[in-house]
Amino acid sequence: MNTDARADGAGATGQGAVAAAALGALRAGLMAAVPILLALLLAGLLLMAFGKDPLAYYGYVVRRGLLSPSGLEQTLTRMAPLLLIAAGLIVAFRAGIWNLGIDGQFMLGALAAAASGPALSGVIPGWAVLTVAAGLGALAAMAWSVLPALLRAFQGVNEIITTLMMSFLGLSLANALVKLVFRDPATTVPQTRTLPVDERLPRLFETTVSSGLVIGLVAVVAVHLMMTRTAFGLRLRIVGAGPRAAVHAGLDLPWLTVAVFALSAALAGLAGAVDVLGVYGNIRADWNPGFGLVVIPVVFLARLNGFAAIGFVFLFSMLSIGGESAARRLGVPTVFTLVLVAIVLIVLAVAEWLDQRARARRA
Amino acid sequence: MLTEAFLAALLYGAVTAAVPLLLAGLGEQMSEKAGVLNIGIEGMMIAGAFAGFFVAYHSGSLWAGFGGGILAGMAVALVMALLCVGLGLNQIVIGIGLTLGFEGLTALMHHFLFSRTYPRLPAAEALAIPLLDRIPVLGGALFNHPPVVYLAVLAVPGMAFLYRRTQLGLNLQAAGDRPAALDVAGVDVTATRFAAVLTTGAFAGLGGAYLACVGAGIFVPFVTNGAGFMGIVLAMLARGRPVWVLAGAMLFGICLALTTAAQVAGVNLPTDVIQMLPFLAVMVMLVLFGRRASLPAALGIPYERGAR
Amino acid sequence: MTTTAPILALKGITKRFPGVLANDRIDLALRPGEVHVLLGENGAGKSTIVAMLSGLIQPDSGRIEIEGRPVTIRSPRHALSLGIGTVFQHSMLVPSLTVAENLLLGAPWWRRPARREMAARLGEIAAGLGMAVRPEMRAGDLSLGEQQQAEILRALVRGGRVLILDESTSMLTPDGIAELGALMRRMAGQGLAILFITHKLGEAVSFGDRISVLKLGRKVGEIPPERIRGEETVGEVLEMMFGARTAGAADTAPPAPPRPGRRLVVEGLSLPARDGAPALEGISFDVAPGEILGIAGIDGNGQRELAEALAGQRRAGGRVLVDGRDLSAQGVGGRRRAGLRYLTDDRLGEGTVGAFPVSLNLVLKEVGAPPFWRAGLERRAVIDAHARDRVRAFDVRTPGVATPVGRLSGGNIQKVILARELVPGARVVVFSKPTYGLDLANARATHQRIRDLAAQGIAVVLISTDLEELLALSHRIAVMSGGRIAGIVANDAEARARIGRLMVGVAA
Amino acid sequence: LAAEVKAIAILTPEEGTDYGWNQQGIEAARKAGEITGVEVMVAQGLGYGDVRPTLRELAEEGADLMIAHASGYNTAAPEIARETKVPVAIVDTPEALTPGLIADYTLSGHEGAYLAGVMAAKMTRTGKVGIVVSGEPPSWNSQSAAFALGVRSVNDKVEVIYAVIGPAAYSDAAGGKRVTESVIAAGADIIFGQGNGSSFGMLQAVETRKAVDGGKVLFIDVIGDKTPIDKGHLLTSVVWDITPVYVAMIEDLRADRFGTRSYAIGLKDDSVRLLKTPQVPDDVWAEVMAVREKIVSGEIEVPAIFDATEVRKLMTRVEG
Ligand SMILES: Nc1ncnc2c1ncn2[C@@H]1O[C@H](COP(=O)(O)OP(=O)(O)OP(=O)(O)O)[C@@H](O)[C@H]1O
Ligand SMILES: Nc1ncnc2c1ncn2[C@@H]1O[C@H](COP(=O)(O)OP(=O)(O)OP(=O)(O)O)[C@@H](O)[C@H]1O
Ligand SMILES: [Mg+2]
Ligand SMILES: [Mg+2]
Repeated sequence: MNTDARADGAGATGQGAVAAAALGALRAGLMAAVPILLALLLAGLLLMAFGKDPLAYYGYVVRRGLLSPSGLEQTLTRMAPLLLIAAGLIVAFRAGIWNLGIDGQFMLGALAAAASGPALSGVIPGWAVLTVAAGLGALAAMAWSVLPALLRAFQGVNEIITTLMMSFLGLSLANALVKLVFRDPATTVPQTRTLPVDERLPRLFETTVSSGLVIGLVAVVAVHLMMTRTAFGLRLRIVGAGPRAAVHAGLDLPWLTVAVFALSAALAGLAGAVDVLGVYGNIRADWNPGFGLVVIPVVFLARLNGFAAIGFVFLFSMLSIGGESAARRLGVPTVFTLVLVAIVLIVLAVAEWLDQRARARRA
Repeated sequence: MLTEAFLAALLYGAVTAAVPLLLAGLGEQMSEKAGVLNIGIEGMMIAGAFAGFFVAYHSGSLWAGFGGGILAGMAVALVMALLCVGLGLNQIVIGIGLTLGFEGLTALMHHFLFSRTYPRLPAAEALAIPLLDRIPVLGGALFNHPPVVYLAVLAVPGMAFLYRRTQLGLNLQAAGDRPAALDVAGVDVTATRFAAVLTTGAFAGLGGAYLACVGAGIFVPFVTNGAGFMGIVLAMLARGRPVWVLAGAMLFGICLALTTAAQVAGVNLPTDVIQMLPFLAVMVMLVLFGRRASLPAALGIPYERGAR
Repeated sequence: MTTTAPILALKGITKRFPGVLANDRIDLALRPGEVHVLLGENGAGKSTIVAMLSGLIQPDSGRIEIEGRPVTIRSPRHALSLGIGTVFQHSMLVPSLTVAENLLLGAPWWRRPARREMAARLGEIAAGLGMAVRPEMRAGDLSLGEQQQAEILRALVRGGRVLILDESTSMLTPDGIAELGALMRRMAGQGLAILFITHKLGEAVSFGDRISVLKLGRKVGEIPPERIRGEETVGEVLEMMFGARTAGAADTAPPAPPRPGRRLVVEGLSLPARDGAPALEGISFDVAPGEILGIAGIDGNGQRELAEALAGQRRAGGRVLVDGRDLSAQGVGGRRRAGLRYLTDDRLGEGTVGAFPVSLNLVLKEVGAPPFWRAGLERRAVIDAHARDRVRAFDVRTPGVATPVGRLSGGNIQKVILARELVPGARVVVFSKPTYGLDLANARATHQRIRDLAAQGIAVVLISTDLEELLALSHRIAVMSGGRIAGIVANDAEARARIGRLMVGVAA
Repeated sequence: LAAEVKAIAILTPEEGTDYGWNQQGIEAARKAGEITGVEVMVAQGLGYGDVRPTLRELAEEGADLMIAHASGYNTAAPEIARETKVPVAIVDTPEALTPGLIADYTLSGHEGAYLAGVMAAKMTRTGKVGIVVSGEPPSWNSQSAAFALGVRSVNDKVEVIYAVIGPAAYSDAAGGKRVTESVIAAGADIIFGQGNGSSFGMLQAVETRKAVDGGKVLFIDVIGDKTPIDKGHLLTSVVWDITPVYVAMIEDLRADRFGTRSYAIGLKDDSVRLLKTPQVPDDVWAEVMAVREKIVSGEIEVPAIFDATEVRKLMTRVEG
């Protein structure tokens, strides 16, 4: 899962490098495939225990999540918010900041977009609606991260607690605002007004895939390059890997800390906004997709590498789209997808450990 | 409207709601002290909730149920300990994996076992504490609970004693702060952390079993409803002091009771707003006093002997 | 003198790490009643031996024998049970526990910690050694020197038949070193086997019975008790270590006289007390171009705070001027650009980022600056080339510039810091314990560098607890005590005595 | 030219084993399928997130009508209907009617809840009844309000205690039990409960707690029929039978009338009815049925109040 780094770090030239890269890719492919197969085997045993045919189940998962064109489109669409959240988490975690307030930031971003988008629709041009709404989403989430950021930067208050608290508060606040302030008067259901389908983020080509996917991919890659190739990213990584060394090196620790929070939250807020502007069109009260819980482990599995995160997010989206379909066809409760994802997470983590150990041995 | 019986019931409810949080918080505190960020505690709770309910229902004994809950919690904790302490895998990945997995698994088991019949347990038998239970309002609210509640509260001084007055307390703190120092002092860091994680599992499992058997009297999917995550928050807020876990758990319990009180008294506030109260209270406290909340230095970092 | 049978013997021990052969077929024997000194350059593999003897790591091949029987030392606990006590090179105290609690670690888990008894015992032993350790202090609040004392005491409290001391004298005062030496002799007299690692050859010959020398992971020689004879032995050891009877320029060369003028002016520097560190009060001094001002004092008397205030890491009252330019309002970066450099003594926590490659650590204070970055983008080739250059110039022993700096031996990390700070453009350099943990050749090379800097007209502030070092290099020596400058003396024949008096609070 | 309807699909947020909203929906769809001879595809447990993928898939699989059985699906389903041209039925959104494409069925058992209120007022011994809900979605609000109105119509001295467990505490069984116990302690001896997983906690509280007068506490359920799991505390339930609605939809589709009208359930055709359990004395039942007639005839009109704030206003007690 770290082929990119190894490939670009190889430094060799010519055919040797190409061969090495190909080998690396093959290895990485195997590295990903073997544990996934193993995870499927485990989950399959469980299915059999419940009297269901695992092969049929996986057949449906793959057919829907990967092979059927419309299923693949759904998989790709679902990736967009996850990628943006992953980008936000990569910034924070690489800088040693535990931003666990993703869900609240996401919701406030979504709310800001859902409140402003439909209101601006028709007032300003479509592209401007989308830009402003997305920007407001990012800003709202950023604002919500200011308090934990300042507390951490200037008081040293542990951000795990503050971001979690702010997340709970943010979720409640978003709900209350949907019900009390931004409620669509035309419906009995407490939800915001809806951005018409044709004013949402454009779809890619002739498919149903939202261009949110492109935003997500660009964000993850940009964040990855920023963190690994730029001076700013290196400053953040120094803060994360050695805060005292950062002070010694003259970095402005408080300011960088605030910047990390702002950037991370903005990306989470943008995720919410993109989800609303690209897919949902509005938000309902009491809605909380709780993406943090899946993206956080995914980002760690990817060892905070953006490219690897893309792969894992794709895998997760595929499993969730395919799993929903397979569960329905086979009459397994949909929660089985949760179990499947859990088994995949754990087996991948073990496989990654085995791989690292093997590599250390060889060195 | 605010009769004595009603106030007593509210406070009683606050205690009932606080007990699972207390147990989760105490359990999590143990892991965190030893340097393991136990994110899998929600999974341990829900496993405990299911197993506790299952055993209590089929055996007819609440105590057997609690035993089952503890064992199930410890079984999940064992997986976490093997992977995260033994092999040093990422605690977040495994913790969340276990939580998702056991939430899903117990929902599945519920589907196949209970979803047609929804079995329910009879009321848990309360143990009235003589004399104290006659205090107006407080008596009924605080001193007429199932025995396990008193045990949970007694665990608070018990844990405090353990942390401050035993070698094990020192070992745990060292395992969380500088495991290498503990190791070279001749104490097995892995064993210490293993024990801590298993204890967390026992507490969480008991908390889950209590929640299902006493708190709800029934198992439904996702019945723990985030209590484990609240336990993590409480443990972090408590900065290693069990009594603060108790205080925090009661704060949440009382805020929940206040929600009901406000509604029954006819105060017209949206639930969302009242729901924010405990979190607001915590944030205000953090802003006012939250300087340098100290977490164990090696929290979340696997220990590898001799590594540079 | 008849040789007794060894308690502990290493036979053909080999240990590899990624990219390094740390120990290469080492034979070593520890005998009861003997202080066995282990010498070797930085990265020669001394601490690796310690790690194997204390059960932290296992050899790749070869065997360890105890009283002639092969054993596998499985764990630190096992090592302790075999009677092997170790004082490690890097602190092994739990910062959040008190000294007494730290020493209690390891008792059965169900016991109640006997804090009071431990404190009493500790007091006794410490008093006998002339050490002043406060058992109720949190270990994290102690100075490095005090921590080292606490760790020595731990090994003594535990008892055992083999005692390993890995650079345990590096933070002690001359008196402390003498007392530890005497203690080692007494314990050897009682039949203990002692393995003593140091970089100071003087200590080796005066406390040791037997000397082994490592070089690049291999044992290059052993001097048995009957051949240890003062200066002659030193020469022999130098030859083994460096292939010459002297290592670099002799340390006795007098510093070139300073030039007129005031390059660094410090006026009324003050800082409030924090976390057990003393407050700084009204510190004023100035340093001429080419002058080396030594700062003496027992560790923990405000030296670190002074250095951080000078470097701009902590906002302090008062003024700091370089060449007449007031830098008080500048942060670390501004002061560095103005030519003020600070080399911290806290190598791993502060001086470097352990997980980052050597290459990045060499530009840690230049992040974003050309030529290493252009338009904010990293230029790896330039960074790596620079790194290879510095690594060569400072003889940093590392498998490569991509190796995480945390994997290097202590002395080599120090060289990375020197290599980073001593780049062109310096006007004032503040050194904090620059040779702590460096082997003889490197220490001498560093001393020579400091002299060269001065010769170029750079003002040097040299903070050290090593009085010999200060006397060998400084023009003047200031003595710090309790966060103040107790006095500044010229480095003349009287200096040693006057500094001693100032340290204990008597006017010179 | 009449449209051919071979298969319909129903989508529910939770598994159809809740003796409530989801189960009633799925069972009704199955029955309607039997009656009209069409195949029924069931997609259950979809949650409250994005159902567009499932809608698209069902459309691809040949559903001729997709019933999006959750108010949370009422934005997504019409969009997919326009995209795939497969008709959908949604809830709680009458304004979305689109001929041939989108129909609404706004289900509210408020008339039934009114009757339940009447029954509760007649049967309370303590003069206090409780409403416990696990959230405040519109369809529950309208029933809570109607229940309170029903109580008042009989005796405005009877107090109605209203308590919400939490903003989204649908599976919080422990919360359901705790809040119900408090409401019982506040004097209620009849509990009108609305919740998903949490309603089982309410049931447990009712079974294990005595009313303040020492007597039995009774439970009034909604939507489904929990008789199979009752232990003698179920007073009645406001049962919804959605089958006629789904049958009508299929018929309208076949007759090319789909999307021209909203569907509703009500007392008139017994698509909303009260459950008669052994707990209900015959005389009370007769009186309640008399009120039913008046509602059916239009003599009594029960308003549908969807707004949470309005609902709460009804609960504040009138000083007698
Ligand atoms: N030789 C070098 N010169 C300069 N910078 C380097 C060098 N080697 C590594 N780095 C820096 O250290 C970072 C970590 O290196 P690595 O190659 O592991 O990056 P990565 O692949 O992006 O991260 P990961 O290994 O987590 O996927 C790089 O992004 C780069 O900034
Ligand atoms: N855990 C480890 N991982 C990787 N390399 C290591 C490890 N431990 C030691 N080394 C390497 O082994 C070599 C020997 O290191 P060691 O610490 O034994 O040196 P030393 O003789 O104690 O040096 P010093 O005098 O500087 O303390 C060094 O090159 C070091 O980088
Ligand atoms: Mg890499
Ligand atoms: Mg060493």
